Amino acid sequence: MAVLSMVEAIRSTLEAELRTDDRVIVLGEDVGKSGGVFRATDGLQATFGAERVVDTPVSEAAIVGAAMGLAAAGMRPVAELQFLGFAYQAYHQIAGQLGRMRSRSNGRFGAEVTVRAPYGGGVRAPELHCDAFESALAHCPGLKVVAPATAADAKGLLTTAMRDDDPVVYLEPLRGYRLVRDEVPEGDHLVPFGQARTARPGEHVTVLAWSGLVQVVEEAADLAAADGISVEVLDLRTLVPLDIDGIAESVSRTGRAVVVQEAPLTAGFASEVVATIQEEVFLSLEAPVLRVSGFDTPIPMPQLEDEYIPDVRRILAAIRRTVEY
Amino acid sequence: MAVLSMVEAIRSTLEAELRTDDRVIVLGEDVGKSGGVFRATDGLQATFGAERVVDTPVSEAAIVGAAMGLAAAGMRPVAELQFLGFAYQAYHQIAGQLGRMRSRSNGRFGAEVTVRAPYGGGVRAPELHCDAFESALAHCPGLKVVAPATAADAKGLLTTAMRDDDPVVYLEPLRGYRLVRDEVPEGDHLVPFGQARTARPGEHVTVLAWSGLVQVVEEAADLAAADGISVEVLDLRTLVPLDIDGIAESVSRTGRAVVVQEAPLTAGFASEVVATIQEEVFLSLEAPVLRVSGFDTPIPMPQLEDEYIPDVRRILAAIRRTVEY
Amino acid sequence: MSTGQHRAPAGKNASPELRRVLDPAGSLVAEPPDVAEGDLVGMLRLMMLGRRIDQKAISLQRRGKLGTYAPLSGQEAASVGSVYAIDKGVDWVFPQYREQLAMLHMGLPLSTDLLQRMGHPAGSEIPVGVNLYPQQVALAAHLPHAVGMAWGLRLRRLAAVVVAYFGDGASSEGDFHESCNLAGVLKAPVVFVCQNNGWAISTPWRIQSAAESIAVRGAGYGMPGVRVDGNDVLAMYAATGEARLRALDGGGPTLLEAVTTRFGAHTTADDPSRYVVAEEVAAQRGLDPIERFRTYLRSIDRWDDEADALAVKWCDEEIERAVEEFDTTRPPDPAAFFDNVFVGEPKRLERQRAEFRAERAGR
Amino acid sequence: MSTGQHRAPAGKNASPELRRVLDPAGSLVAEPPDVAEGDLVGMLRLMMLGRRIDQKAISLQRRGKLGTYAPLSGQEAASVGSVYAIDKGVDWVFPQYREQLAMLHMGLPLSTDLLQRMGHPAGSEIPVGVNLYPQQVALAAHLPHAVGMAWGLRLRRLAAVVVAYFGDGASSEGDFHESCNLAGVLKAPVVFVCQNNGWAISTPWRIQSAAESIAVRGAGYGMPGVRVDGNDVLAMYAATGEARLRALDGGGPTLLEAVTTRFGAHTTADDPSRYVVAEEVAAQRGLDPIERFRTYLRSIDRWDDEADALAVKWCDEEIERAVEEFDTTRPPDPAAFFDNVFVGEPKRLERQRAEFRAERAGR
Ligand SMILES: Cc1ncc(C[n+]2csc(CCOP(=O)(O)OP(=O)(O)O)c2C)c(N)n1
Ligand SMILES: Cc1ncc(C[n+]2csc(CCOP(=O)(O)OP(=O)(O)O)c2C)c(N)n1
Ligand SMILES: [Mg+2]
Ligand SMILES: [Mg+2]
Repeated sequence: MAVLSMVEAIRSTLEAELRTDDRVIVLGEDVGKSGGVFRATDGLQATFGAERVVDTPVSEAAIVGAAMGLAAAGMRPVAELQFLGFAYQAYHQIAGQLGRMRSRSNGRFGAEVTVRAPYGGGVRAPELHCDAFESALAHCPGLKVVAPATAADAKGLLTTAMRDDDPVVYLEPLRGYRLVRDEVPEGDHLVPFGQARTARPGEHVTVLAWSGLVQVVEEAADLAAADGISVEVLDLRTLVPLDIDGIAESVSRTGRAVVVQEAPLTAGFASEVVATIQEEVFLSLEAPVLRVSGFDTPIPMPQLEDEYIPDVRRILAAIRRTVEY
Repeated sequence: MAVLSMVEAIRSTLEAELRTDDRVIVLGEDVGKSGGVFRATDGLQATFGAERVVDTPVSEAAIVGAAMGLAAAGMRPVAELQFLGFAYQAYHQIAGQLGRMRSRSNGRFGAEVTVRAPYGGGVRAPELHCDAFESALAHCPGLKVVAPATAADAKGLLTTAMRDDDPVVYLEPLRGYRLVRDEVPEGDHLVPFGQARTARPGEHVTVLAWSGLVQVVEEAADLAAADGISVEVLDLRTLVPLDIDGIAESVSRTGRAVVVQEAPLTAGFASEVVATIQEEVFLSLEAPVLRVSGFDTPIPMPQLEDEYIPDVRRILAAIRRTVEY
Repeated sequence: MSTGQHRAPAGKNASPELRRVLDPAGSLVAEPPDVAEGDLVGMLRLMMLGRRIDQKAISLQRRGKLGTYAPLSGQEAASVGSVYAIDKGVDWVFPQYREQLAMLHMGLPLSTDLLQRMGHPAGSEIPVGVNLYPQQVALAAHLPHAVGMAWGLRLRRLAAVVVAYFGDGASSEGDFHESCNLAGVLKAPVVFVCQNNGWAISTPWRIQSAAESIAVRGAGYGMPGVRVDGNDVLAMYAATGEARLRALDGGGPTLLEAVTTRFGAHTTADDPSRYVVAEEVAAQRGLDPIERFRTYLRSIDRWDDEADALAVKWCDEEIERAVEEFDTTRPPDPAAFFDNVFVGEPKRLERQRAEFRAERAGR
Repeated sequence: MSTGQHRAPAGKNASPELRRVLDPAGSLVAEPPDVAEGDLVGMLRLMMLGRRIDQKAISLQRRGKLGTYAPLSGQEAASVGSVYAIDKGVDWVFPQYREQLAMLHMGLPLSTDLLQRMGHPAGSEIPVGVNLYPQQVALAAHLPHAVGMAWGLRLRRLAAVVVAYFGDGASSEGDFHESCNLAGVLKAPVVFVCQNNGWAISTPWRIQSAAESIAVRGAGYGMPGVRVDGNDVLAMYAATGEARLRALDGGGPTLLEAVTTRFGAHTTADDPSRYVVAEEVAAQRGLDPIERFRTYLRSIDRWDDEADALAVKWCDEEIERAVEEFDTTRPPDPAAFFDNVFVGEPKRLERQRAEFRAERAGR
């Protein structure tokens, strides 16, 4: 096992899949010669050639749409969107096309496509570079939505995504790209979709998060522990499919839950998690499920983004409120 | 007061606003000479000329984007998207631009735009003509999202929308366009945003809905009444702003709630309503808040759409389950 | 003509000349393409079939037996000439929604097409081996898919092209632009066939674009732009065949504009009297692609009254058989819409299906 | 040149000739436009300011005092020549992000521009009366806004045009296409200025498009496509001025391609050594727009060593003053991001703000 950063885990997974499956093709803006603006495809074009690692024009809709066509031709495309904020430009292909081709064709044409996109704040990026809108992706029928929080899961979930026959949107936390480093299993490593990870076990309250905020929640859990509050941290890992049973098991045990997300509050994915929890384990709940979330404003400019993104303080406050309810 | 259909109420409101405010301009595909595919702009071009009621090329993103520019120039544009399913094509302008111009420019440029779009199923329309994805709109900071269920509200909310200084997405139920007919106040009629309408008062359970499903819920409420269940029907009318106080008041009184929507379940707007309810009135809840919803599949082809869209039977079953909990 | 799609080329960077093999009266004005004997007759028969399908479908629709229907009358040659020019064993067709004839030629059963328009899930079935992509409701949204398919075919070293159809209205979508541009860069083997019928529902071409033509846009993507009389089936055949060969030779994509005519309404839900003047309708009739081709085939002794009678009989039988199949198709399984959403179905959806079935069983 | 954006015109529907007033050595090769005496000097000074702003900003960025910065060096003439050709009292500028010089000329304080790049909310402040739209991060997404503004100005019977800037990369976005096409149909008074610097981050123009030029796309929208040496400030001035007059005359939009050079990295976050070869960089230096214009102004006795020294002093003072203002700007109110989201704020947002303030107060 080697200790890798998330971006290194992603790069090496792409490399491994390119090597073992000649149907794999990587496409996107600046993924080729320069190796991607975050180096997630570094060196891949040099190794596999410009036919398999392809710089495209600046056309997000065509990148996703062409990936669908490539899949129809039998390829296994991995499309990179440079930032999730530019997936807005491809949303008609993502929401209206990618998840529907299989049902539209009664199964004749799938869309064996992985769409990768870095997202979220915390790196002082300009406007539209840090948008989080998982819910608008999770709401699209036919799509799977994956959001790893560790380097090991980055590998395991990307491998699963690329071998999955359904289209997958694979979200990469900008803030964790280089900062999050952990032991990544060598060789083939698949993490099944739909299984949350217990980042740490606990008794008094379950805090649910995904992607870049899992580590922040873990920090808050440490501080809570000092206060005698035992926090179970659940890393959802995949939003679609959602590990309903795993969530229900944990919350029915702790009786309390907090859901943490970076996106704006209204209609964010946290709302889905809350709705599901109260549906599944209503009678176990000893307090309302709280959301710690971005606010209903655009994520602010760099100087204020720390005020917006849930931090240890806000998460801890919510944990206390829930436990003291 | 005249009895009008929803589409007539919309048409006459557009006419009234065009007449009284020369900054108003109507633009969209086929809105001019032909008067719109549903006649929502019938006769307006003949009355106000082709400069104020404008047929555009088939370019949804440019329609929304140009409306923003018109607003920056001091106009009050109303953009029609022929079906909400084609708002996907404009989503980067809606999510990334429309609601953000005011904050991006520190208030210098607003986006005094109303985007109208018919949506939802029930009229045997082809694929992508009946998509409902309110949550992906409500999740966009800076946007208001309005979804009337009656002709009177169609007028009152459209008038408010067109005079509002914030951008508004105004959703029109395809199924109610001609079928829903009620008394519409003459003259100026404004319905304030953020106030749910008690479509019928009740005691045992609150059922929350909006747009085309409100009447279906009312039917279910009738049947429940025959069973001795007194249902309060709350028509949300505006999703953003959400009438949190009105919802909390009702559910804290009845102690039980069901939320009904047509969109796919996962991350639909119903999830937001559920999350909000349990946050606001946790201690009053005597049963989990249930969702009656479309399923996590694309809305099916016409022959099966009735199986997908919540109907009286499914709503009634949820009411019973909630009351018997 | 007032929609403007026949706007005369002028100025610098002018549109290419309108390419014709037959004039509107059916006389040869250029060297005809080399078409197999059977195909000449086959093309006319398929065009005749199309005209009759329209009649039948409109009548079924009026009786509530069919959903909204988009007639193809007036545009028979544009579909038929282009699709006959490709090799349906290896090449692919990516239709919008007004290319039923191309779809039938590729191998889609007419009954399936009718079921599709009736909103029956069985209408989504494209037989395996038929190189046809599903029709696309969102304008131009299939064009990037077509480019991806062409790209993939080349990566797989297959000698094949993709023909992607769309309309003049669709040419205003961003997807059109991104797709053409990407295809140009990749030199993808695609023939973009734009059926410029002068209308997008009620919007005439002169409001759709200030361009003299759609073909003129080819240069903006580094590909040839070809302007063809879309009501001349032989010109369509010739131009598509050339574009196909160029694509197979590695010459990349072609933007082929078929200047054609929509004889009827946009769909059965549309009332063109609100926006078309009667004289235009009359003028268009003079451009009938079927009459033109029949006249020509008669003039070279490949068609006569007997052939005509046989063709009509064949059309009627084809339609009768399809309607019969359509009529006797059982209503869909109510839960059919849960199928084919995922291969690896999320548990939540499995549960939804189970609850759905249970609820129905309990009625 | 290997990015391909200087590809030689050839064939039918060829790109227009590259328009020049000054050759790269600074000699007159065409009739110069009529520029007010002060503006000649003003343009050179503004270009010099731009080059120095880059140096300062890059050094601030390295010291962590500025966020990601997109240098403009090499492209000074493209912004400056075009923006000097409009009337900033009535006309409007819609920038992408590499047009700081046009923004400054329109009236944006340099300190505001720096604050913007530092991620300070005060950087979003465009003074009232300055006809400038906010810079746009999403490529080409401002182009429909520019068309709408131009359309609105005409509806309000104002004699004014909109200049909308964007890059060669942005020209591949669907929004570019939809906007140009709509502008053509409306005959909207817009000048689309595409700064073709040959690169979209690491992607050279030959991978961006197979088109010979961007200008060649004008015909596809019924508007003139003009190809200008973007490093020739006088050619930019002349071409923009003509496009402006045509727009004011009701002649509609123009697609103006400024063929230019990006001397440095895409942004301070980019490392061009990964994709540019050293010879190219050296070759580009020979196209320096500032040197070219200075040589010309010297040759007509409008510039000398003293003017140069004065200009450098002025630049340094401007920058010093702006940095001073920038440095002394107080950190933003932590709750500032709640402002200007809505005019009629939803109660839920009011509550969020109140909770936010309470939480901070309670620390
Ligand atoms: C993205 C999108 N926007 C709008 C529509 C609604 N619509 C259906 S057909 C049509 C006109 C299409 O015109 P054209 O492309 O010329 O095709 P034609 O109908 O003439 O064959 C429109 C606007 C749509 N189907 N898809
Ligand atoms: C819609 C969108 N997609 C992708 C990006 C990421 N991105 C930022 S700059 C850039 C290249 C832009 O190239 P060009 O338009 O030529 O402008 P230049 O940087 O050369 O001035 C890209 C792809 C973006 N900002 N917006
Ligand atoms: Mg058409
Ligand atoms: Mg560039």
